[in-house]
Amino acid sequence: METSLLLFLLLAPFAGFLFNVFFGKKVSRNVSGTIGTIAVAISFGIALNFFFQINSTKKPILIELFHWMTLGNFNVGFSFLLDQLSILWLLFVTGIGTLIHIYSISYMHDDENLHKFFAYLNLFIFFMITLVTGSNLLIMFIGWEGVGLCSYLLIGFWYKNQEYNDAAKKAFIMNRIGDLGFLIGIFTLGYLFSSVDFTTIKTAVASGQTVDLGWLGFGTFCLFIGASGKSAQIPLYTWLPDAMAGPTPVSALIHAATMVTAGIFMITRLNFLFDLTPNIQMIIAVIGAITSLVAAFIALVQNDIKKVLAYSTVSQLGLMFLALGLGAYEIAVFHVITHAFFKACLFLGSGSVIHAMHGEQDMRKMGGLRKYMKVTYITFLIATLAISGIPIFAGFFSKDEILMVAFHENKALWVIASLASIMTAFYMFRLLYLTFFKEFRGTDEQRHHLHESPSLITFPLIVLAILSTVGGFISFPGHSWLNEYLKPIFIRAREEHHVDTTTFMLMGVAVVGALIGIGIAYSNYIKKSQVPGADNEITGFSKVLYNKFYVDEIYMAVIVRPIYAIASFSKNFIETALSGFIFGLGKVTNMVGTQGRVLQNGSVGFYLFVFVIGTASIIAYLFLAQ
Amino acid sequence: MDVSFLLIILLVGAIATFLSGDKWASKIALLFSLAAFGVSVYLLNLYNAGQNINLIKQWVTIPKIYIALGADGLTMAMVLLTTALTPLIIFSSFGNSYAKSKNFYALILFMVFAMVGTFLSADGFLYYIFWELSLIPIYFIALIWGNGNPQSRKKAVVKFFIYTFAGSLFMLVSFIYLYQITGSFLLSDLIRAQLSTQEQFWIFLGFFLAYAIKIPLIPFHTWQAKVYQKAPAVGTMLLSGIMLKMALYSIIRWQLPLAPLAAKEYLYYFVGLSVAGVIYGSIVALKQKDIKKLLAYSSLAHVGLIAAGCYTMTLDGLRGATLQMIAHGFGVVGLFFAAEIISRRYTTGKISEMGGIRIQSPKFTSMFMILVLASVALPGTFNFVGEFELLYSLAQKSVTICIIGGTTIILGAFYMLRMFQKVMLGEKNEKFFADVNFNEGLVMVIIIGVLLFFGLYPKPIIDLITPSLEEAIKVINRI
Amino acid sequence: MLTTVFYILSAITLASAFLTIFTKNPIHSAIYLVICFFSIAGHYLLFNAQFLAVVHIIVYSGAIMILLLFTIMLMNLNKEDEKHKSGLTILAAVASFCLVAYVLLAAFIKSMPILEKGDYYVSGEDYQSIKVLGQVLLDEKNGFMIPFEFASVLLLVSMIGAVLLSKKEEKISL
Amino acid sequence: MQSVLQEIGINNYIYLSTILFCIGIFGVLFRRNAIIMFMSIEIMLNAVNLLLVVFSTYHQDAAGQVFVFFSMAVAAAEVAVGLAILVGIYRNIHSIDIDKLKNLKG
Repeated sequence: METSLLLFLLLAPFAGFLFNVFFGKKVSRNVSGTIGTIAVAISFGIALNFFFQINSTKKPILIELFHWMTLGNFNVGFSFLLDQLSILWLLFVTGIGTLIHIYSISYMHDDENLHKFFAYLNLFIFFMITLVTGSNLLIMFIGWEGVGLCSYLLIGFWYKNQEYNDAAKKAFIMNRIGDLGFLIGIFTLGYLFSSVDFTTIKTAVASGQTVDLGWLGFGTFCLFIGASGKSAQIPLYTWLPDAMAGPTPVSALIHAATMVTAGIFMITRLNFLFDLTPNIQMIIAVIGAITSLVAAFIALVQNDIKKVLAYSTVSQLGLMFLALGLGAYEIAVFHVITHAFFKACLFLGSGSVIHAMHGEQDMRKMGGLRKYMKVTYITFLIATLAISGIPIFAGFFSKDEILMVAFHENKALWVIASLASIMTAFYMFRLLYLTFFKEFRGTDEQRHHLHESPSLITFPLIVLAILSTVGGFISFPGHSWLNEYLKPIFIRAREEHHVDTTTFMLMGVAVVGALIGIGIAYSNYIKKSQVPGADNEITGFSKVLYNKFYVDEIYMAVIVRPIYAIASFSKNFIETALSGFIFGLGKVTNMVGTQGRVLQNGSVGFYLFVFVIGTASIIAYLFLAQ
Repeated sequence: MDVSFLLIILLVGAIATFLSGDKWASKIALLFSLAAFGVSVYLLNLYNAGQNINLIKQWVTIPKIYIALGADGLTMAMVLLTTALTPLIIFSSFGNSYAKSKNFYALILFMVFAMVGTFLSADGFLYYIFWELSLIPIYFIALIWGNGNPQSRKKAVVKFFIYTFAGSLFMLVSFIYLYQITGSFLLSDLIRAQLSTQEQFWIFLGFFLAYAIKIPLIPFHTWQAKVYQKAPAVGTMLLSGIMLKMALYSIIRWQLPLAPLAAKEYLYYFVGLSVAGVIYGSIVALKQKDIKKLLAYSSLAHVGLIAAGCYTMTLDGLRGATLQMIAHGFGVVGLFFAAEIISRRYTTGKISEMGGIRIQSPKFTSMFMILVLASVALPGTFNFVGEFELLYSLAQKSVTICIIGGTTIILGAFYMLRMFQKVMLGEKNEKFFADVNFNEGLVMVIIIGVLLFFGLYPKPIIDLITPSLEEAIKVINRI
Repeated sequence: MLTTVFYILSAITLASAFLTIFTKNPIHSAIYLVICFFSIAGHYLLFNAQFLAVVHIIVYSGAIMILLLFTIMLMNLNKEDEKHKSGLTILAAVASFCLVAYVLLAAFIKSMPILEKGDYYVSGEDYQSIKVLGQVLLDEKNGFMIPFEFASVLLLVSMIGAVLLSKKEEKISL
Repeated sequence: MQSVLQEIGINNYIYLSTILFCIGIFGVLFRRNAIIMFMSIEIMLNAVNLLLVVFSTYHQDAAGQVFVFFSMAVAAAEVAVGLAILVGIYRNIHSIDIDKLKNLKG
């Protein structure tokens, strides 16, 4: 029963994928989109079913399908594990997935390759389910790479534009760098535990099996590299902003809500290993904090609506890693969920705006959309309030908990994270003001076409806005349902901080910080009616920020160019030299032949002379050598 | 029935094809290659049922040479790979018309005959004969039916011939030295030779030269790219799909068992050299302007990893190597076939002259995409299983080497996707590109099916080869 | 007595050999060569190998020299037509003469102790009469029967070859 | 019977045939006339024959003399063929100067 349900859960999106690949072109657009949506909705239903089941039984479900490969002295099976963590992830992946599918039916309606779009989205959901339900690292890796592939396909969905293809390629390769880390991590764990199965490793750790902590640290560090590739952390984050080349629903689904949280999922999955290696945890926390700050800085001055959201995603992911690094896995998970709600809402809202603006993404050409797009504006506002950390909205609770943990563990990290949060409030409201307030700055033709999006687009927005509002209550401070729910996946219980005056003080500080950020944005963009200048007018530090600290350029100069240079050098010189050497051997033979030809000068006298000398030498050798 | 039946079928097929007219040659060749495939499947059943399918007969008394043909799981896997690829390769050539096609197809079957013989031989001398015999047909195939300027083609092909031939002579020297000691060419007798590490080193080196040139490993690879580019698609497929597996197989079958001490003593040098080839091949592939050359260098990178896995002499390494040999065999044949499909329509190999194919032929694009993904070892494809085990075996020996070798998954993605982007994506090309026809599609679908099926369920192959490889490890570790 | 004869014969041999080489007229060379052959036959007689001496004179002085003379006369070579030799040729000839002489003599001198061991004795057995020679040559078991037959085949073949080569009708390209 | 070797000494014969042989070599290298070169070869052959006979006597073994017969047969065959070739050459280039025979030049 469970096996077949699981298979349905897995294969429903895959069936949708196959249908859309093979028949998508023949059926009408709506059918294609509807089937894609229904496929994901089925998975969502099954996930809900599992959720209720596990809530009552509290027992993880382990399903082994068949034997996959043999490594050294242990087997790796095609098996799946449904526990609290994976079901939680399943719920919001398929749930938000369903919403975004609905949204896409309308959003992508005019695209000629609509069926392919849904095929890829379904494939993505399939791989994402594989990723979260896999019971060992290798199955997880299938999903891990699979979602990377779908990300590649969807970023480069408009394949006629080679810049988009470049972005897709970049995303895939950056991810692959992380994947190599992941692989090495798998090897290390396999070597240490003779297994790559989560439950086996967990049992081994729980039973106190002694492992070489040095190697374990190496392994967890490699896994962290893998996570930082997928979840866009320093130094591998640059692909995510570029990934905005894909259609907006893709940005919402893959590059905000689900795929990029895979790294957090993986680290949470293996929390018991990271707990054993505090040094690596420290690295994770520091990297997370720095990422959140750097990304927030860059987001301050971006003018592309999706780029701002992308950097905000990187920044929020940084906060999650900070929480992970501090050992507060459940808080990271909490933030993942709330972030999925409001960031999906923001992306979809921006998609709605872009849809209305006919593809225009530059905020400098927007403004005043509030009047034209009421629903979009309200939902966008709610999500913005949520991400800025205004109380009662979802983001407030999760972000506040992260800051609180940081405050207790390490004050410096707390300062960095708080700074990032203040900046978040600022740039998000900057985005809101520039887009929805004041006068419209686009062309007349665009103004003429401005309209509220159809209900298929607004419906997901409303649902997500509601979730962004109430989502925070799943982990209300002091009475956290989430913490209770997730307890079974940890070995070591984290001591909860009591709700005391410090808590309220920190909450107050955070809210005040957010309000300061909002206030600055208000004074700049509403009071002073500023509009960011053209690209070439930007100077000083903001130019550095606008150009994203020149990280792409630095990578280009430090890594990509040298590789190309080595490639050219190898191709032009080493290859030639090697080839020349081999040909040289032939040439030496040839030359000896030519020289030998000169010896064969045809003069019999000379031959005789050499003959005599040779004979004499042989005789001398035979008789006189001893 | 023993394994010699398979050889007889292939030889008879070659003769029959040669005697038939140009019109029917391709069909007859296909028929015989399918028959050979059927026979090898039947032999596999016999082998699995535990029957004796080996053959051993005295051939020459002085020196003592046997006609010894034998098959274990590893051999069966390689023979099946060969006989399964042959019909595909022959069928894939139906889209081209070759002058004097009876000679062409007869040579193909003859080459397959020699290669299957190489896999099956259990006597060193017989093995050497088959090994060299396989070189002759490909020389003519590449020389007569190749592409491009005849002058430069001749240069490339003759270089290839002399180079590989010269390499093989060192192997012959090693064999003769071993014969001097043991008085027999039988593998089972040769491994009993009592040799010092120094002697083994020289024997190892003799084998190594032959194999390193054939595989090829850097820095012995310079013949490869040009020959792959100049040879007809069928020749390239035979070379890359099967012939280089011959050398990799021989490492496991001959080189390591005959000189285990040397292999252990100098393990890191040979693993390091192989892994260096991985990086080097990947990097040079980045700058290739010709699609076939790019695939050649990518092949260089992949086989470097396979060789590295072989030289680790761990069970994982050998198993991964065998799995990857099969996966790479299918994958590279598919990729070269895709390149051939493109060059059939564009009549050029230059990447810069391609682009925008995806708009015109979505089916071909999907197939090519899957092959590219298989080549970069995406999980779920057969290549992943092999590459994963290979890297795992490297990690057991040295994590550093594993990381260096692992960069293949990054660089591989880099050059393959770059190539895919430039060839397939982008704005519409003014040149017309027809989508795949039924024949082409069939070949592609079979190859993709094999890659995906075994990617998810490699158990049959793992079960087939593991006992033989454990046996091989035991022989290697006998001293 | 014998020593004197030996020295006289040796002097004739060497002198006529030298003259054979240095005489410019080929006919004279041939005549000096005949003298040389006769003196070598004399050496054979000194060893009491009469049969050999006779055969030697028949074959060399009779057959071979006549052939040579015929050829010389056929080609009308009786006049001096050899070009002036270069210094290099002379130097090469002298050098190899010295070298070979040095090597051979050194080899002989080195093996001299074996010859001078002093245990040399004469058994007095007959070993070189025609009877003995015939037995050695034509004995089927221990003798040189088969080589003898081969020698005859060789002579036949060379005869055919010579005829074929010197036939005038077919031009032999060289 | 007193052996002639005991009186004269084998050394002298060895020296004699060595010198004779060297004269032959000298002749072959010195002269460019093919017929004279032939004669020089004959001298060398005779030097060897002489030495064979000397050692035959020394060992009191007939095999050495038998060998001389064979050597003579070979010499006769050689001269016959060689001279035929010379005649052929002469017909073609009207000379038997070996310096003019350069067809073997590579």
